[in-house]
Amino acid sequence: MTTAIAAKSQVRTAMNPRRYLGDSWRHPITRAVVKAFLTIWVTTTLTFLLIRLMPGSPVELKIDELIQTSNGSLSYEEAKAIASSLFAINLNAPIHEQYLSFIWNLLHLDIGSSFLSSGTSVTSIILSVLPWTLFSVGTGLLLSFVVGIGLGLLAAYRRDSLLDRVVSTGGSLVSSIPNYLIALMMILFLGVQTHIINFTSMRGAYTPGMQPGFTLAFIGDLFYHASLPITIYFLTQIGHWILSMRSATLSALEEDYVTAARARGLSDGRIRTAYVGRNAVLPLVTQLAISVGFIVGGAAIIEQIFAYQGVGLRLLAAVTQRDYPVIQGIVMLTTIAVVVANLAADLLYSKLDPRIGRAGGAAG
Amino acid sequence: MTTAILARPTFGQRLLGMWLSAGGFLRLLSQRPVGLLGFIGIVFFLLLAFVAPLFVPFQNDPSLVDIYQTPSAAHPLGTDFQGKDVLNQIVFGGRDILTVAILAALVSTAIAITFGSIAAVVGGKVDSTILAITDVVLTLPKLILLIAVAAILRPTGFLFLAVLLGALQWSSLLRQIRSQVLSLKERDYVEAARSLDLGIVHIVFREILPTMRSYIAIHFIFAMTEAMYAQVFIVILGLVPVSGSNWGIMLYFAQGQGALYFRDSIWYILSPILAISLVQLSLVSFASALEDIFNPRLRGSA
Amino acid sequence: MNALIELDHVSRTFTTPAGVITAVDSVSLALGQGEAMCLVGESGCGKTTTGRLLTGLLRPSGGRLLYEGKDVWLTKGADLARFRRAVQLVHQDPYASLNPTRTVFQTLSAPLFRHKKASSQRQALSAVTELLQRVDLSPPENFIAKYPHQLSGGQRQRVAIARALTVDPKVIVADEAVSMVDVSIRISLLNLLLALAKEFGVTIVLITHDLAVARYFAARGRIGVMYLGRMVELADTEALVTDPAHPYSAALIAAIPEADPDITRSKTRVELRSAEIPSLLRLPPGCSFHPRCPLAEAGLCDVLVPELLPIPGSREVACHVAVRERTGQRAAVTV
Amino acid sequence: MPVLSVRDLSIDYITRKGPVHAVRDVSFELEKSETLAIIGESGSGKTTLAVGLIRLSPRGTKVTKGEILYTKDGLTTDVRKLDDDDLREYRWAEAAMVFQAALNSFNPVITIWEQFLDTARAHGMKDRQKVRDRADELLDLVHLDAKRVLPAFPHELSGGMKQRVLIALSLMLEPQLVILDEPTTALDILTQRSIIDLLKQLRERLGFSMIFISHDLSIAAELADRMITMYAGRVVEEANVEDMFYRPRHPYSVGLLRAVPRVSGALGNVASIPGSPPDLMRLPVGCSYAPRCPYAIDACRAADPPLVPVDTPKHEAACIRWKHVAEVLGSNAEVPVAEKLA
Repeated sequence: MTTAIAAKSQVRTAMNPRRYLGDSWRHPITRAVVKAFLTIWVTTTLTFLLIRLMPGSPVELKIDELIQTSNGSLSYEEAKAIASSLFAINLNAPIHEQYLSFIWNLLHLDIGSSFLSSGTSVTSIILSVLPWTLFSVGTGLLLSFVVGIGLGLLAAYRRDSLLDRVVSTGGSLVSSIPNYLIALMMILFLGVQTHIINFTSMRGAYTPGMQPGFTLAFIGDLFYHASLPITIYFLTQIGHWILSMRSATLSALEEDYVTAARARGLSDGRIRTAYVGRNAVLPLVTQLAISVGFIVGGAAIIEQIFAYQGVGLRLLAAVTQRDYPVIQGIVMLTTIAVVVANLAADLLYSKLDPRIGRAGGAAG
Repeated sequence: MTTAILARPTFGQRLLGMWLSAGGFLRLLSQRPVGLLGFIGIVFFLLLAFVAPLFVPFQNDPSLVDIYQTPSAAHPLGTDFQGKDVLNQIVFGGRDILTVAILAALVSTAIAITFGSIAAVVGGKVDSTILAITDVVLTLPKLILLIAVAAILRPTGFLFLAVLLGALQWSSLLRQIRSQVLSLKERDYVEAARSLDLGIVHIVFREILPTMRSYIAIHFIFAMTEAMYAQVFIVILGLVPVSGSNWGIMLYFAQGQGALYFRDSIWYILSPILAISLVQLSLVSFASALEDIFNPRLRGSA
Repeated sequence: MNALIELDHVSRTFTTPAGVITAVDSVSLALGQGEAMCLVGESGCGKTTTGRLLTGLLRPSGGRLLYEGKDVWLTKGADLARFRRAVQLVHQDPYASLNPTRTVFQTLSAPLFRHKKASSQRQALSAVTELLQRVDLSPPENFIAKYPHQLSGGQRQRVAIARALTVDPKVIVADEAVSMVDVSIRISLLNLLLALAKEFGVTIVLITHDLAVARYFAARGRIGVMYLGRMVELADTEALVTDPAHPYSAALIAAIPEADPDITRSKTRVELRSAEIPSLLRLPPGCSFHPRCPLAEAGLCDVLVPELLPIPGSREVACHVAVRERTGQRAAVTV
Repeated sequence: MPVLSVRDLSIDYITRKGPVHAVRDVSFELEKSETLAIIGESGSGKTTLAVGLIRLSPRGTKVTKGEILYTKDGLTTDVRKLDDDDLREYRWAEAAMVFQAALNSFNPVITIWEQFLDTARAHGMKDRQKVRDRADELLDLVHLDAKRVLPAFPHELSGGMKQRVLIALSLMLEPQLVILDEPTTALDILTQRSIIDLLKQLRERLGFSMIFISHDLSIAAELADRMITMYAGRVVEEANVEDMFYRPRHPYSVGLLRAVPRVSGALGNVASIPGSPPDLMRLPVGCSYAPRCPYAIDACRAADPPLVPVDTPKHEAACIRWKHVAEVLGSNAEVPVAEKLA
């Protein structure tokens, strides 16, 4: 009887295949990549369904419009064929076939062409505007992240001082006012009433006629035009970073490894960066990823107010012109851009925090 | 002290308990001036939006004679591009917006609480699916989706708009509620309640939820600010059919009619901006004061 | 004497990201009414999991949990509820075992109302007062309306014990119930539990890593020593303390620092072959103590998993060498 | 001259309801290569005192009075008067404090090697190879494999290993004084034993003086040469180990010794101290132990009893009725208190 027990225990500890598969699945990087693809797939399907299945679907509207403009010379079938090429899907086929061909085209980056300037592909339209939004949002966000972390750290180190109160209350109040209202107020007070800033000269992403290239003048001009949107994106998130960093630093300061580091005579500078700073900033990296989606989403109104040719402005134009392939394209590509940013933040986080990077560890 | 003794206080005692704790709460709030200002701001705007319209006559007759008049005794905030009184529009402009904000916040908080607690309590497959969906929605650029959906569906009624906004906002709150319930579920006193066979109703409503009450209240207020932001966002962009008048629509017309660029039309565009900003400021400062009061770690030593 | 509650070859496994671990491996333990015994062992030995298995809060992966002779996990409805109430748990951390938002009265009256032991406020008040006196929290009026943060660690544990008593339990599992309380008041808490066993016939299992506390509490009872999920020795306290049979028990008793300079500085140590504690993921074959055991015999201890076998003096030990030396029998080999 | 001489040290916690006297007029001395145990329970102020010795008191605390005289090679300085740079040098080069392994004393996001390097660099050891050799040597001293420990992250080490690495790190600059906060709490019995033996071995080889604070009397019995028992922020008794264990003169020491059961030898009449630990916010007038003391008389409730020498050499107790305590205990034999009171 005892030998049976011994044999059984051997088997249990032998290598069990599921465990190996289990390990790779749990690894944070694989999970982040899968999550990214899942998001993209959900968005594409969502927009696909939106365009087709909603009552008074834009596809039907387009077909009627085609028939009317051709005052009857086009039959329903012909109009449908044109519409289907515009939408990059074959309308006759049943829904699931349409969906499959839609996805197939998407994989070849062919997402139909614009209604208005038929012939110019949606991708080319988007690629001409998306970089400006990513540039302005990216700069504004990174600036607010870096400045916010600095101020948050400072406010925590000087807890309950005047500086702490001003920075935290001020930050949270600025970030609670909707950013488009701040934009309007900037135009009102700095432009119209006092002419401090000449808004008209800042319209558009860069001064027309400038020779695009990596010259200092051109880059300077880019920043000149994008300065207002960047300021707004900066103000939108700055309060959030200050408050999160302040509370993360306060809890890090109470940790035992900070007292232990002081007991070992480490310099304040070293403790502030490698011990308090690095641990406090960890949770903020994941929040950075989430805030990208929010800011990009809100860019549309900021770009409209400042007449800055980003993807948001182009989306609004497409909406008013009911140019559905462009709407569909913008929604998908912006989501992909945001998802890629999130993936980068997830990977950065698993590298920064070893407890997640190396699943398992020696102690078992 | 009395309610502390009674396990099942009658309605009267419960009211007494709330009154005593309300007094205590105000005392705690008064130690945080910014929070108190926020609380006063909220009460003021709720009265302005839901009570003032009962007393102030609604003026809707345009008179082209006095377009963009600067503030005067007759028109404390001047008039708009149709000569209508701006103050009157501000008084009547709050109700729609606040209703939609409250409804949207209710929708998103309700989704977050139900699915968050289900994911935490049930666990296993259900938990991982809910979590996967939440993670996906969390990273979506929601406002871009909102623009597309609003453009195509053309939401008109309050309820439809509120549900739409609510349906886009629940993801981060759901994750937080799930982790809260998960941590509370593991607590020793919940395990004791299970072994005393007190029943799931007692465990959820007497052991877990009471500790989360303040947490949910705070995040309900934050959800309102998000709903306000998104609602005014799509109204200004003109994506929602314009009906009636509210602060967002005032801004839409102000922008459309070039009020932004005339020197003396400043009051017409500034009034809704200030109204909306003050509501948001009050909500945020009050909510952060609540967070400070109910978060034991920040409250310092007893 | 048929046991009130019994673990019959009970096992429990957990799936962790790093793989499947066997926290408890076919443990058998029979407890009579009013018995006060201790489960002792280092962290990771499975004593806490065994405690949870006893209370029925954790379902075993193998073996049976018997209460009054019936397999608990086969019963349904009323029987299961009756069993669930008959076995109560007292937790380790006094600061987490009481709901911070409920007063002492609310915590204690909830089970009374739920199980119809009190139908009106007045009845609940008098029942709670009597419970508080029974756990030496007097005068009760000082404690009834208090919130947990207004009580000391010791007072909170007494409220936790009072809460367990609200359902007249037959068995109390105290999981390290005294280890987070001040040293100077631990004995009074242990005496309270002992009084419950003597006067009310409640069976008490104290789980602790502190052998000195175990020796005091189970002075007239038994101690079970666990190692990496298995029961390695089960014996009357004085016998185990003065003459430990299993080499692991001997190593523990020799290693413990004593609160007396002369005794503790003159103790003879048991040199172990390695200080490395094997991980539950990769258990050594045969007896899991063999890599560290000074008595380990190659070919025997590292192949055969020893069973808990009786040896003279109403004791049981799971060690081939100990059984052989104390009974003269060859190890039960059926190759 | 003693390595460390603390005179009338008092430390307060500043709270909204006024100052709380966590440490009150504590004085003691520590000779070269001597080991002092500071024993106390919750609210005794032992951790506040220990952290105060290297001026690491947390926010919201204030050292109100007292001196901390540290002597090295005949030169005595008051730690309280050191400026920031000298204080930073004092910490670790002269007095190294080792915290409980259970608490996370290591920065979780950087490797053990980086934390060795940080400590070395903070004290002027720039040469990486020299630091590496020193780290290997120290880890060898505590029976750990440097190749496995140095590249690891803190969460990859067990409690026992972390405690050993902390001890190794504390010896990097050969400090004259090592202060340990609950060195063996939350460790298993066998690991605890290995840490105690390690500390004995290192003390023999390196000759540093050691102060450790704990609530566990058996660690004091194992390691200490002299002992202090603290209650409600004050030293209530100071004595050699044998005097404290077999001839205690303060009722609290007697109560504490009697409340701890033993595995070997007779159990004796083990009993708890009635009542509950002191609330530092509302301390009674006079002796703070009076409410729980079986020998208390009215005089005890009048004023705080000072530390007075008792009938054995270098042995002081803060109790006006210590003679009565000696009578109650009866013999001065080397027999545990619980048996004397059986």
